[in-house]
Amino acid sequence: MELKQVKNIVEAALLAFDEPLSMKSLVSLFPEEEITANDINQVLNDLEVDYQDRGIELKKLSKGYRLQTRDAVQPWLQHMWEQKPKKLSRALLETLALIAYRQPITRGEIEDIRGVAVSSKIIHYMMDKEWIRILGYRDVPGKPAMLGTTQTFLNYFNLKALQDLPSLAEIKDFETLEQELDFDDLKPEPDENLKQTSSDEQTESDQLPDDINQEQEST
Amino acid sequence: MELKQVKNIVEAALLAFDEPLSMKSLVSLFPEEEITANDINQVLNDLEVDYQDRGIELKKLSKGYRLQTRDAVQPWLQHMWEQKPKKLSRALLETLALIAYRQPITRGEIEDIRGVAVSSKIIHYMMDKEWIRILGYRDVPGKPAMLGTTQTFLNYFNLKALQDLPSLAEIKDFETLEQELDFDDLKPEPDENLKQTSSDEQTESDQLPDDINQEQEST
Amino acid sequence: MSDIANNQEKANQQTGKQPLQQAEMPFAVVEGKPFTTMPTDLYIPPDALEVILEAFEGPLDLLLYLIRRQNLDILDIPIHAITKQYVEYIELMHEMNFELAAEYLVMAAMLAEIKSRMLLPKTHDDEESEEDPRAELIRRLQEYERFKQAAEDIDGLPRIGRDVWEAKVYLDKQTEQEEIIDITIQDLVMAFKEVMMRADLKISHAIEREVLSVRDRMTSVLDSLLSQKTVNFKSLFKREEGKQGALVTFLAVLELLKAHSIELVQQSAFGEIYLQSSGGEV
Repeated sequence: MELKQVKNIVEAALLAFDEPLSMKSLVSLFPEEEITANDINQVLNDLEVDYQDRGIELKKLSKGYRLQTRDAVQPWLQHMWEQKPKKLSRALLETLALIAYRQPITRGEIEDIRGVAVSSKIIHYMMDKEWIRILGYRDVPGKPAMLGTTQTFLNYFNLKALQDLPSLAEIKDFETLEQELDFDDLKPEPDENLKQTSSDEQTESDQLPDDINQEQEST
Repeated sequence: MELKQVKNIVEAALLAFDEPLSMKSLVSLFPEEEITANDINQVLNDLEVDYQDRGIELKKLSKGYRLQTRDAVQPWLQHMWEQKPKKLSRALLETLALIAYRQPITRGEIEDIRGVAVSSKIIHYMMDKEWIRILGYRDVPGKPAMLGTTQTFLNYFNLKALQDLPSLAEIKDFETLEQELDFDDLKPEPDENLKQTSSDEQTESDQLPDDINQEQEST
Repeated sequence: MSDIANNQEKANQQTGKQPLQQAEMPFAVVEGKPFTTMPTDLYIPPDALEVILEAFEGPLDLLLYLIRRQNLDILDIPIHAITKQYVEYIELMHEMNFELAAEYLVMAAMLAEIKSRMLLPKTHDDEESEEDPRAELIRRLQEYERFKQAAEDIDGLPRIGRDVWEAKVYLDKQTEQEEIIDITIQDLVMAFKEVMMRADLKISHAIEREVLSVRDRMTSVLDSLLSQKTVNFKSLFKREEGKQGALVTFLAVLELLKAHSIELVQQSAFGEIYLQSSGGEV
């Protein structure tokens, strides 16, 4: 089979199926032809080039490939929908952010950081959307559920992996802050360039986002 | 605006929107540019030519224009379709589970337990599949329908009666459950392409062997 | 939170000279009066309480806002005023969303505590051992601010259905047979387990086989009423099912009655009892 036909079939498959298609399922489109992952890769690269100048693009997600419209055409396409897409509330977004960056995290921990109770409605909504899931139960009194994000979450927000989340702002160490806040002390102004995160002020869970950010740098 | 960009936007719109798009709605994509039906026609012709050699085609229906897969690629896509069983959403699965374990149950009661609205689509889907039925109407304000499972539902899971559904107390973990219910009988022939269910990823469940589905269909 | 010290004085001067005169869009209207500025002190004017609770995600959010606006000096809180306000709140609590407002109260109390600890004279020993009372609050504020920012960042990510759309074409399924559905009994049981655990943490052990057999019987009783208008109560009991079966049937009927799912009719005293469906005429 010519690679050109492989390309046509792969393109049609990506457009015909709802979910992102993995390399494995793309290869399995051709049970009778000897098509390898290499061929598919070649074809996907070709498609990427084809779409370079177009309103659509090939997106690689964590578990597969998806064709989607480009950001650039959004202003025109949004006219087609009568209703504006639902805006996510700040409460939901903050809860989601905590789950994404701090997973596994319990509801109680989210409440501690946000300083307010997390409404069950928000949790249920995100569960229903399959953005979050229960990763297990913590072995402490009450056996609270540990929450984490899902594949669907990544796909929905166009992320390949958790590492691709925008990096978390750094925490300034307390001494720097104390200087800023302490009106009585006439200490020298802290050097902007020296504001570094000191490890002792960080909670243990900070390790996760930091790791994420470092990994992100290297990818 | 260049016609090339108009083409890109029209293509993206046809791909983004589920329904066929009429000439009128295609023109209305460009409220601020002076784009006429003539321009759109030109662009659609260009697209038709572009797709000549491809796995997709532009189809003119009474309601408007639609992009669809070509007959020529159907055999490959068909194969994928058969390989890729439809995954039920969490919302559907939980609703079905509540109806099974808590029947007779009203939609309102399901919503109370799940904390989110149950979409009519889900109920209709399960009615269509004949997994659930209306058992009667409760004599409370609104006369809500009481939902229950069907014989088809029991057949589907190879159950003689409702009380053969595993009770929650029985679920210690997946392995015990599998042994108790003897899932090995139901499992498809070992296939290297199929992933086994792992206890922490129950959303990624095994494919159902085809014979179960066929059995169900024949009832 | 940088430059707080620098801007604090400036802010104080500004608010001192011309309080509430900035020509801003009102952020809220309370009982007809527009609020163009956020409160300049920590605690909320009682009549704006409700609006302000809605505008902010919580006490930390409010506090951050106040700090940003340079209106609040964390280190100089008039304790007399705080206490007065505190009492006013408690009076308001009766009419308001108590749970939410309580979180603001906790914050006010925390600030009062900080202030009072700052006022206490320090010995050298204390300074060594005791942490700055502001440290915990500042840590929490910072931590919250990070995620407040992260939430905005996530909101800014291109989103399916808002910024980008999945590209899809129509797939003609004329030759394709019935779709295969991927669902196992494990999926079903786990789904039930999870939904119940979410609904009520105590329920996990409560679902026994017995309960299900009652559910099963409830369904079959309703089922018999789908085909017949009335069903003789006695006919529900089958000799071969024994005492156990009779008990299950009886419980099922009681459950259905309790839920207004069926009605019982009896023409005369000690006469036959019939079941009929309750809302069937809809």
